[in-house]
Amino acid sequence: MQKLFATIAVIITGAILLNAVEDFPRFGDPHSPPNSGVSGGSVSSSVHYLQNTYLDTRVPNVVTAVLADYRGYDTLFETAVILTAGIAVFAILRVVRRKDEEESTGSEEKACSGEFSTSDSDGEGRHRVVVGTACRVVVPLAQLFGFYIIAHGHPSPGGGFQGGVVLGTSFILLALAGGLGSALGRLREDMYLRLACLGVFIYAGIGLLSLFFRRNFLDYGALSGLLQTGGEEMARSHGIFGVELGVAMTVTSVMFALFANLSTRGELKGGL
Amino acid sequence: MTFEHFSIGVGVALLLLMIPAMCRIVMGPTTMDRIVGANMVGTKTTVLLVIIGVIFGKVDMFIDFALTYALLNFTGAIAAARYLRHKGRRGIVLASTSEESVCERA
Amino acid sequence: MILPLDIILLIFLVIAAVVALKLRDLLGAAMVFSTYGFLICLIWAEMGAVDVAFTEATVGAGISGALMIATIFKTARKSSD
Amino acid sequence: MVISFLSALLILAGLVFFLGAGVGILRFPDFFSRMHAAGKGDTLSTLLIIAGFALYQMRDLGDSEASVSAVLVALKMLVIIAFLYIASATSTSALAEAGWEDGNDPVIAPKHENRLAGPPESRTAAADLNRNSTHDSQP
Repeated sequence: MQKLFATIAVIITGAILLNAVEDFPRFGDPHSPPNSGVSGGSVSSSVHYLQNTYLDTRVPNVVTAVLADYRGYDTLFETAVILTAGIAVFAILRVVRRKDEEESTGSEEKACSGEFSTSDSDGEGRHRVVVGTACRVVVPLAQLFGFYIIAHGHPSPGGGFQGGVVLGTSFILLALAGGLGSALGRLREDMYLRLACLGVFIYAGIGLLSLFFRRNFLDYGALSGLLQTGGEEMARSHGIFGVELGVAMTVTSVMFALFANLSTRGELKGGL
Repeated sequence: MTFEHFSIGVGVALLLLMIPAMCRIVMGPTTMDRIVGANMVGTKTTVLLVIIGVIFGKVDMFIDFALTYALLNFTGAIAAARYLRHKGRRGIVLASTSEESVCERA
Repeated sequence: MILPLDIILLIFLVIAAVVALKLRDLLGAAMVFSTYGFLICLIWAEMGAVDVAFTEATVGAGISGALMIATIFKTARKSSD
Repeated sequence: MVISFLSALLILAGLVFFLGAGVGILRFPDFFSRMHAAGKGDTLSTLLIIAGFALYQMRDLGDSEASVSAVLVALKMLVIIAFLYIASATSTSALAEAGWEDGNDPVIAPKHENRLAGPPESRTAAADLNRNSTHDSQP
């Protein structure tokens, strides 16, 4: 019965949504919102951004420039949303034991020494030989590639979010191959919590810094005097790079925090 | 016939040859068959991304996330393998099952 | 936009979505959902939305499968409805 | 022209191997042989197809401007092949082991015993016994 009502509701919603397709602007419609111009100008907004992005910011990839500069507020609060998600999972799931209880299960501690070993406290080392060896090859290269994506966000697709996700996945691979303790030895809990907050702090701090130079919040052009770049355009480019670094820090640590807390139900021991 | 047309043909042929894998995903008697089919589709995604890059004539752009796929594609498979190592039906007794009981108690 | 690839990919997408919804076994559903992620990344790539496709590639290949399996690991494997 | 022909040949060979993998995954009787067909055919066909496209990138090495980027792209394709060889083999191994843990038994010809699961009388109890301990209990 419940399913019948759900199906009817889904069908009605789908019919309404399909009906609304008629109201979309046609492809290439000159009066549609994306084509009708920036603040009453004659050039359509997409053409405006395509023509002016390189002149304004010296960033060849328009998407990166629009995300981190023209729409900087949006990306700042997206990063804050990711941080909030991490904090919510941490607050709901994380279990902190008292000291005396800790000692009763203290045999796990040696797994947290940070050694990347294929035989940890689970006593199933021989099953981890293949996966452990593959991860020993892949994880450093994945981290290197993550940094490449972050740094290469200007000329090609990529940037802070994608690079941060690749870095976070490399830590998850480490946890899957050598036990969660081996990954937590590399990126300790206090470390990743600090990194997550530091990322948002860097982003907002760059914005505040441009406020100190009597310009708008997140107007990176104000930093040209500080960075000695000569022109405001290169200052914008460097500002975008700094912002991407902050986003990458937050995303890396929040992704790893989500995995560590979800796979152990907040105990940070044992786990997947 | 240019190489781009040939690439479109190769892409369509790859997608059509993916139909057996999709059949395994739909029918597959056990869960593991579905995982094998999903893994196969994932590997071929890397190739299809390269092919789409060739068709658009911008391989240097598309190659980056084909590389990402090649690097990260086996995370899901390894996670599934780890899951079944702990909770599989054969019931291999692990040291971690004692942790489970600690978990339930707490 | 490449029409023949588009049509086949969309058909596969619908199949993967329906199978991921219908499966009772949540481990299998998580893996089929990762297939859905692969296909939607391909669709975005062949429509030319390169940045979106890149985001979906990193999230779909790495994070989402691992997070879903980690969640199933601490809850139940069989879905109840 | 010759290079284009060679790369097309490599790509078509890759498609043939992928067809083999598809037939194998559809028609083999049990999970382990399907895994075998999928893993091997998939990896080799990926190698051949990407090698074909990498060869095609090298077609006009004469231009000084285009050749740097073309060589870089071809090198990245070779890196993709290397990673796929690591990742595909690892995931095949891990999934085969996981399939065993999940309770899939290989299809065995009649009159042959399933050596993986141990002798027949202990196989029924294998669901709740440690595999190592069943092994030890047989002197």
